[in-house]
Amino acid sequence: MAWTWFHRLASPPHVYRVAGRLTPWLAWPAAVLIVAGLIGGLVLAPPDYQQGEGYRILYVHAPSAWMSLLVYTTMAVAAGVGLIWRMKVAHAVAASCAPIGASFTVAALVTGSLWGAPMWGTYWQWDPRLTSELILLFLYLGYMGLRSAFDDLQRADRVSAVLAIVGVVNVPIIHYSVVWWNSLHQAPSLMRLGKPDMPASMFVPLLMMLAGFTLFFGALLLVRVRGEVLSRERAATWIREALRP
Amino acid sequence: MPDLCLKGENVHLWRGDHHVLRGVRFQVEGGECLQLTGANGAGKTTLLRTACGLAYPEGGEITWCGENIRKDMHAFHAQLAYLGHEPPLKAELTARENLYYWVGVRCRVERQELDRALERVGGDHWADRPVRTLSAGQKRRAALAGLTLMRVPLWLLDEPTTNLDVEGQKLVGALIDEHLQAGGVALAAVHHELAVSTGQGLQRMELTVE
Amino acid sequence: MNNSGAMGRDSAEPLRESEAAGSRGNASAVPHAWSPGEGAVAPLTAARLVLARDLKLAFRKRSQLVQPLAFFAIVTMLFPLGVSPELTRLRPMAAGVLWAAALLSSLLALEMLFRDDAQDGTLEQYALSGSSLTWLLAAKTAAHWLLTGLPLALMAPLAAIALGAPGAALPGILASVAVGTVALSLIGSVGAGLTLGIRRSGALLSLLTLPLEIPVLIFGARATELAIAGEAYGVPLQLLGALAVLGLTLAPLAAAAAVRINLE
Amino acid sequence: MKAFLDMGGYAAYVWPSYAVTLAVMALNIVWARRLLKRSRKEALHKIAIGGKEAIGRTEETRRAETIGGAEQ
Repeated sequence: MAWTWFHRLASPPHVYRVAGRLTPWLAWPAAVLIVAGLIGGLVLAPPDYQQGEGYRILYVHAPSAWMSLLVYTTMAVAAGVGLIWRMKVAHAVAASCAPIGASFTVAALVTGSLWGAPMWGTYWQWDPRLTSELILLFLYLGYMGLRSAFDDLQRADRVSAVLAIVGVVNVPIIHYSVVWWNSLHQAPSLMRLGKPDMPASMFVPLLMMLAGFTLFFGALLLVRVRGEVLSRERAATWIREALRP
Repeated sequence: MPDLCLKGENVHLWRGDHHVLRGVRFQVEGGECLQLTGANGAGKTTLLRTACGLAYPEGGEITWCGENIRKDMHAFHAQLAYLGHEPPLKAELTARENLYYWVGVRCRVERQELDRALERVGGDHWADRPVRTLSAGQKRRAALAGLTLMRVPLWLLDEPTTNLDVEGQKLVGALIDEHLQAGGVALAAVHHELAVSTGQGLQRMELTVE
Repeated sequence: MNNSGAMGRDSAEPLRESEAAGSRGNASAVPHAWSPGEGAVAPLTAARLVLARDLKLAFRKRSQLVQPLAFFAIVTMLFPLGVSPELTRLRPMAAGVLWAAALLSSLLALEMLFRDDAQDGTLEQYALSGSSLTWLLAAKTAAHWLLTGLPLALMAPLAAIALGAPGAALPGILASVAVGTVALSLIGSVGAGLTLGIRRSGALLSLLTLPLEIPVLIFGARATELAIAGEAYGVPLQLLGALAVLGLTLAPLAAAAAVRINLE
Repeated sequence: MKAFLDMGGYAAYVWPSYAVTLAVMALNIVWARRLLKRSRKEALHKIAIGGKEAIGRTEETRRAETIGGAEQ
């Protein structure tokens, strides 16, 4: 069968071992990129001609917002794979994603509100990006709530996978409906990301932060997946070998 | 060799960390009934639900007529009748209405057939009462009437004699007898020996708790 | 021994024949006597039967029908009491109030959408019926809409009048609530399927479904708002219709998948 | 340095943003490691307790447990 390599690749012992070995290869570049991005964003990048130094929140807000979407998509894809091919490792990936995504969604919300505060004169404005982000947080919370409502891990995996897929179909619909709604009621958002006229000294640190956050997510995922894989295994012999001190 | 054959090969199933079905094997052919016994929690219901495709075995496979039941689930389901713990009846509808909707989702039911099936289980005088007013045994009998109406070769019965009096238990035995004589296959989880006539190809299997 | 009684038909002869002629190895080799008399029921027929059954059941216990409506009326009443009795102040928020109330009351009946049938084993029978569970659950959802969404749509114009909407706005309100509740019932059926295996699922069910229902709220409230203002509400109504169609194609599939997993 | 910390008057918004984000990252690291540690402990526990029943089940014991009608 053409699928056997796939299954071998995704077999719990293999994943456990490879994930362990791969983690530093993602974690250290992530650390380097993030530190470089922080220096670039906080020190080297020039102030914005309109928003002055306040725009520097961009360097943490944008990667957080990016993470919230990336993680949700990853979670839904993994959930779909797990559901269709009944693959435990894929469910382990989906289960690992939710808390990471939810926490970065919170970060995106807080940083977004702090960014907007001086511009709007209030900490909360029904800005479409922030509103979508808030709804995304509820989607994450619903997913985690559903997952924790089941005692049986397998059923939790499969039921929440359906929710993740339904959610990922809905995320763009929700986003565009919120943008549509906002365009009727308010002036467009203050936050312009990725303007074409952004100078390289501003843009490069942003890219570094985005890449660093993505790698960081990868590293977190690997650590979490190892744990989730272990808790999904019913005392197979490989665990004994893998955990031998 | 008869045509019909339900076969379980090395079936494994976990519930959480509990290994419920541990390599179960069975084979039931046309005209045979497999009687499952075992203590509570031994996995009788789980085995029945796995055999009908509701639960997914993590190891092994269930085949019907030589094909994995998951290959064409709809076709397989069209050939089986499953009676669970609870008779699938609505308290607000009469027994007759219940049967009409329940069986009607699967196959067309004629009025006379319904009458005959209800008569067979001794339900002619309560067939038009709301199920709410029926006793547990009468509900069970109504469910048995539904079973006979489905005209399917494979019966999967979970505690079919629960709540039934002696007459009712005999009735279950007679129904299974007839089903087997007609060449059907039956799998029944029971606490007491089924009252089927001997020499009918009754197999027994006992499941154990881990 | 009487061979035909249990089958309810004179099955003896054809059975013998097919037993003799039967070939082995695949599903089609099953003796013909076993196949249901008139052939299996088409999915649509089965779905219609499920719909009829749910409607009949609902009319046998009518009080449950009235409850979501009463809830809708109470929620709409809270706003004049909480904000102001002046229609000039209520009118601008009428659309939002109506739709928030509609969302909440459609949620109310949702928990019981599959629960009863799951408890008495009817859902298992559906899952094992040989016809597509997707169709049967779609039929159940259709019944749910007929029993909650449609009455809500009929009642929404009354509530709108109480909140200061002009008479000319009523057709628009009726149409938007009628279309919007289709989408609400469909999204809700997914949520109900997902939470089927959880004992007290009410709060979780709302946490799951309300965020997914936000687009319905946005387009629905906009259509209602435009209708009250006496403007053309075609665009949001069409968007609402698009949501309903999308839900119609996807939600029963997701609900069936969720129900199947919960039956496992 | 003072000018840097002042962030052109936006210090009250910029620094909390960075603090929150970095805190979320740090928390994620802690949570992930804790999860792995706990799962390891539970897996070891499972091996220690259920060792004989759950892992070392041989084909013989399995067959003895299951009296099927297969070999008739």
